[in-house]
Amino acid sequence: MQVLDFTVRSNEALNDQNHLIKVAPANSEVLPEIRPGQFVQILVDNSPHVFLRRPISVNFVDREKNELWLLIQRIGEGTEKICGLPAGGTMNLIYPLGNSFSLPDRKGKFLLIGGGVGTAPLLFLGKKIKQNGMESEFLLGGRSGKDILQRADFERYGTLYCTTEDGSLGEKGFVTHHSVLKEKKYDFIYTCGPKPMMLAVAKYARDHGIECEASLENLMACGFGACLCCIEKTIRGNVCACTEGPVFNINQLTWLD
Amino acid sequence: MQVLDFTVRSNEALNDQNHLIKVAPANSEVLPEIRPGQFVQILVDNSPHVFLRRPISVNFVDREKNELWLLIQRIGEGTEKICGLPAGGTMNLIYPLGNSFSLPDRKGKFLLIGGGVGTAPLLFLGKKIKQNGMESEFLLGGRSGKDILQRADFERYGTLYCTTEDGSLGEKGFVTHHSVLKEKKYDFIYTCGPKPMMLAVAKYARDHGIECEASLENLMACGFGACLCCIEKTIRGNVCACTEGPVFNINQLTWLD
Amino acid sequence: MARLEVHIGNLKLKNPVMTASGTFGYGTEYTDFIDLGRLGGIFVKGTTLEPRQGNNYPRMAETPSGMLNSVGLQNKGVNYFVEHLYPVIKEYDTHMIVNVSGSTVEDYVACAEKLADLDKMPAIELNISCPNVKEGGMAFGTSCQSAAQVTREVRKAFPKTLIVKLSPNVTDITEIARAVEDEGADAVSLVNTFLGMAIDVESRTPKLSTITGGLSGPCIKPIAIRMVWEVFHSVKIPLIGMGGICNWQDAIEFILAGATAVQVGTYNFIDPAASVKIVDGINDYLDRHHLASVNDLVGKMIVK
Amino acid sequence: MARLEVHIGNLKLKNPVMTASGTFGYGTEYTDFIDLGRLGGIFVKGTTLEPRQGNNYPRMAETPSGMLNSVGLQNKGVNYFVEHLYPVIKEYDTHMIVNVSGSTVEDYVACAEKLADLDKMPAIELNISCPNVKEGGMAFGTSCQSAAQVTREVRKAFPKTLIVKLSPNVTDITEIARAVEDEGADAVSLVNTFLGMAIDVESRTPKLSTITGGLSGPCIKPIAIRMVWEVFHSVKIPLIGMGGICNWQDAIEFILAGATAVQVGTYNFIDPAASVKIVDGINDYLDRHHLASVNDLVGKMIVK
Ligand SMILES: Cc1cc2nc3c(=O)[nH]c(=O)nc-3n(C[C@H](O)[C@H](O)[C@H](O)COP(=O)(O)OP(=O)(O)OC[C@H]3O[C@@H](n4cnc5c(N)ncnc54)[C@H](O)[C@@H]3O)c2cc1C
Ligand SMILES: Cc1cc2nc3c(=O)[nH]c(=O)nc-3n(C[C@H](O)[C@H](O)[C@H](O)COP(=O)(O)OP(=O)(O)OC[C@H]3O[C@@H](n4cnc5c(N)ncnc54)[C@H](O)[C@@H]3O)c2cc1C
Ligand SMILES: Cc1cc2nc3c(=O)[nH]c(=O)nc-3n(C[C@H](O)[C@H](O)[C@H](O)COP(=O)(O)O)c2cc1C
Ligand SMILES: Cc1cc2nc3c(=O)[nH]c(=O)nc-3n(C[C@H](O)[C@H](O)[C@H](O)COP(=O)(O)O)c2cc1C
Ligand code: FES
Ligand code: FES
Repeated sequence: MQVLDFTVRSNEALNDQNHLIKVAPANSEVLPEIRPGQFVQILVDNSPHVFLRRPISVNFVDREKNELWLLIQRIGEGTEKICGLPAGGTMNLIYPLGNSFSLPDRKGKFLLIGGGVGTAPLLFLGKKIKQNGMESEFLLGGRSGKDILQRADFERYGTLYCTTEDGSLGEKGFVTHHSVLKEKKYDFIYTCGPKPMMLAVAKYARDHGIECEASLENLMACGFGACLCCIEKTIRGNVCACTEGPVFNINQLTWLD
Repeated sequence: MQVLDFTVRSNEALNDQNHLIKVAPANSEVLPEIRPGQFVQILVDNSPHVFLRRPISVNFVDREKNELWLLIQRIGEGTEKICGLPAGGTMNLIYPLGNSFSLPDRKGKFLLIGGGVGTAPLLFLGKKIKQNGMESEFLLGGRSGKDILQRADFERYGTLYCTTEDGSLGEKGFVTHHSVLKEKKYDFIYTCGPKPMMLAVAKYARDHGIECEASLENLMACGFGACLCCIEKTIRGNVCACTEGPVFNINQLTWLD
Repeated sequence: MARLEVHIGNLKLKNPVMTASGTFGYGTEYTDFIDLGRLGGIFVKGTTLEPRQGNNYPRMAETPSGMLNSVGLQNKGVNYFVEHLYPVIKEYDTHMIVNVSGSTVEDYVACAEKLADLDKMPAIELNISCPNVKEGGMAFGTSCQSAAQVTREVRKAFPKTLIVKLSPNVTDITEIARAVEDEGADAVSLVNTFLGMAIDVESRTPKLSTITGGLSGPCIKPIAIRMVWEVFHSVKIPLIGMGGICNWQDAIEFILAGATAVQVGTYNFIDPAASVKIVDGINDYLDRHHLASVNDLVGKMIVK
Repeated sequence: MARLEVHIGNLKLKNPVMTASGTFGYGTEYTDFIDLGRLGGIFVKGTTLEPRQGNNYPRMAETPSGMLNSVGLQNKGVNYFVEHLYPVIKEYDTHMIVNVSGSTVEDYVACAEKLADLDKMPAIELNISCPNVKEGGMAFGTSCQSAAQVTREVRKAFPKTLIVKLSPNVTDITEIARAVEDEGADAVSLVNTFLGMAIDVESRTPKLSTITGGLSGPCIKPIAIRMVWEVFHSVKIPLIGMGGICNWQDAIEFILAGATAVQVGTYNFIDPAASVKIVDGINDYLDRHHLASVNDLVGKMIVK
């Protein structure tokens, strides 16, 4: 973990709500090892109302360009101000934080299910799985076609299935209604997105005996285990989602009890 | 008085500390009547530490371009953030605030004495005096030549004398030591700058029986008479510097008691 | 917007949004910015029996999300108010309520008596919580006994709506609220400023001439909300909530915690039109949540 | 940097900058960011006799210039601390001080006794001011009698430096400070968090599972400074000041108000290296102001 100033290399609005921001260490420091599922804590120093840092997943690591990608949805003042940073601006990060999705050695079929901006960590995860010599499939959901982001990027690492609530892209409905879940059998499911979606995915996985990990978005003050604010109730008691998570095997969670 | 969004037309660093920022109403509203000595209250909405607005004098009004000029010294986080606004950015103002320098009808010799960024309101004042068909002389002081700002602008409205502490421009020393004060006789002195300078000027004026007005920079919360925080002790008791000032005839003040 | 109407004692407010004493002058200062008639009410500057010059400069210091002030009740006295200010402000199309301050019980009573005679003065707010005057002021608001005493005496002299403004600088604010309720207060308003202090580290001098002053602004909101919620569950009379309100969200938060009406204070300095924006925001919220009246929200925080 | 050395009871601190309980874990969480040996001391997480799971999620809410928390003393109990954590942290080149919490006087005493036996545990901080546990906690810190009682009993059981941490949720903090001084406390630390609350207006539910929680961060600084200044003029034992410290300016402000040492709390979350930057900043300040020792600043606010 370290605190470091980054320079915004580019800041692109992918749709009316989401920005893809690419940042690189301000003094060209080489990025440390970063694992899929890890996150950063962004200092928001251009807002009168934001006091705490904002946790954002690592969307992608571009080793060649020494760049970190962040996919950010504007939902409040913090993300608003972050998304307003111009190219050339500075962003202070604490990173890399948290555990990561497990990358099992044994072969198997991987399904990565994401909803909304929860697709963010799955891109980097897909890349890593591919690097490990395995193939992922992606199942991404959104309200409509324009909400399913980075499709071309995902397709580089595996087959892409989509669902939209309005049917404008892929199958109409929620991710857990997608036909692929009936047709195929997976060994691992990794998921990130709104809690109701993750709950449905977890239930599906449990019912089908599939190994499943979910990345949570608990409210965080510090992000590195110091405040004990981000706890998740697990079968082992309260644990910090920022250090023992954000990724949890659903067997550990009490969601389905 | 009104609250209005302005667009930053240009933002120019005049030296290492001072910015000249030209703003125009965001929706092209025509500027209302503004008198020399009046000020604006700037909302700082890009800072985590600034809560109150920041009072800044009207430096100049360009009617043709419908522009307001602000001359701002970076001394803390508020002015730092204001000076960081890019051209095209937005600045919310409450304006015009305060009383103004009196512009006597009767003819006479005017000397406008400014120190540091306190020269700001004197430019617009000089213009108005010229419009009224009279001539001003300016006596501006700074630490060194580069601190005496907008010289070409001042020279359009009258003769310019300077003092610098390091002697790099004009006479060496403080404004009150300038030879012109010994050589010439003035009828009106208007002054704005650091308190010790204004005190010395006020003393000079009183000793020589010259009418003198000074523009104060009391700490302000509202700027329009509501909070009673900005009071100045006068011979009539405590009065608000934001409504009954910022310009005071030195006869009214208790400075020299 | 009939559904915005709320009642405080015998006082009918067209909406629950009012402005806080000492932050809104006599209303006059804001006529360039807003239509005063759109407000539920205006609490005018703290008024005392005798004129006061207030404290020395400097009287304010900015703090994180707030400010300290030590104005110290600068005002021209109740007689001047009655003769010169009242005739102007009584024409405003909203309730003008005087914030009555004093150093002794007799001061409060004398001041209240003079105001009781005014036709268009339907209520007063008893300021027993000002931290910025040497004797009296806050001291009255920090013990049950003295809070009860001053309320009792003023109650005898003032037959109209009597609002008592509580100090937050206490261990248990519900105790004081109950004490003034027992003495016949029609409502309590809370909170006044918190006693605070700031030091300029380079000169090593206090930032206020009085060393300590009153802290206001968004910084105090979480504590103020908690106190409103506590008092709501301790008394039967209505509450007027304040402390850091900047927008309709803040106002709704106070209402959900138990305030029947709110006052906007310090934020008027930053956005002089904040209060009327809050009126509109509350109205929109009621629309969006399909609520018939703002009264349906009072104290309706949902606890699972 | 000998001139940064300060004394709290028998405790010699290499500098006056420490970190606040509950915001710095066991130090371990910060070793990636700073050299712990550069700190005057570390106050570890509130520790109780029995293990505690703490309160339910959600436990925090952001507020203007601050945050509310209701962690509720989640910890593995003093026995676990002694067996598993102490052996690790005793190797750190700084003072490790346990913050002792409890629900009954007996809890506090039993906990303190176990810690008294540890070689490298020179001091404890008695937390009689935690607003986040149902019984005990803050209640001990809001009355002179109970604050005195728990201090008296712990004093008997703990012969080393005893620091009592005061609650700011009181009418008169000097009264409590004097009460614990009289019972033999070696120092007081202040302030703990302010009891506050926040409501989500769309769902109308409290933002914390416990409804109320403790407010910390820069928002409370002006009140904390005032309390330090008041207590400084009321007791003879040294003070450890805290509440919203973010930078060396804030630290100096507390010292000028009367604190011999300070603790950095919430701001560690935003800048994990804040504490060591403050050490450097204080040193530079002494240089700039030609001061021989930081002790020359304690309580030295200049009042004209
Ligand atoms: C480990 C982790 C990884 C994350 N990764 C991403 C990411 O890659 N991209 C992205 O856009 N967002 C991500 N988030 C969520 C992001 O942190 C929040 O959206 C952000 O903090 C909101 O800040 P704000 O100031 O814009 O909104 P606020 O004004 O703070 O809040 C706006 C609304 O959002 C709610 N909210 C705030 N924070 C959270 C949260 N953590 N979880 C759920 N609801 C919240 C608030 O309660 C409020 O209703 C992640 C969160 C965590 C914990
Ligand atoms: C009527 C009026 C007109 C002004 N006109 C101009 C102008 O044209 N150009 C310009 O650059 N400045 C002007 N000022 C001063 C300007 O308002 C302050 O410099 C500014 O508010 C400082 O804000 P900050 O956040 O940058 O500094 P802060 O961080 O608030 O303060 C930095 C330091 O400056 C001191 N300071 C802050 N405000 C003032 C003040 N009002 N007077 C004296 N010292 C202060 C603080 O005590 C502190 O030591 C004017 C002030 C007034 C009242
Ligand atoms: C500059 C100033 C002056 C004040 N004067 C008074 C006063 O005269 N009487 C009073 O009861 N409260 C006074 N107050 C307190 C406010 O009415 C209000 O209770 C407090 O500021 C909290 O609300 P806020 O955070 O919205 O400002 C004053 C507050 C400020 C900032
Ligand atoms: C998340 C969190 C947990 C805390 N836990 C404790 C605790 O266990 N014991 C204690 O005495 N104080 C605890 N505190 C209070 C701090 O030690 C400190 O007194 C308070 O936060 C004020 O300082 P600050 O504004 O610098 O944070 C906690 C504060 C926070 C924010
Ligand atoms: S966010 Fe602080 S411990 Fe997890
Ligand atoms: S600044 Fe508020 S009255 Fe002058």
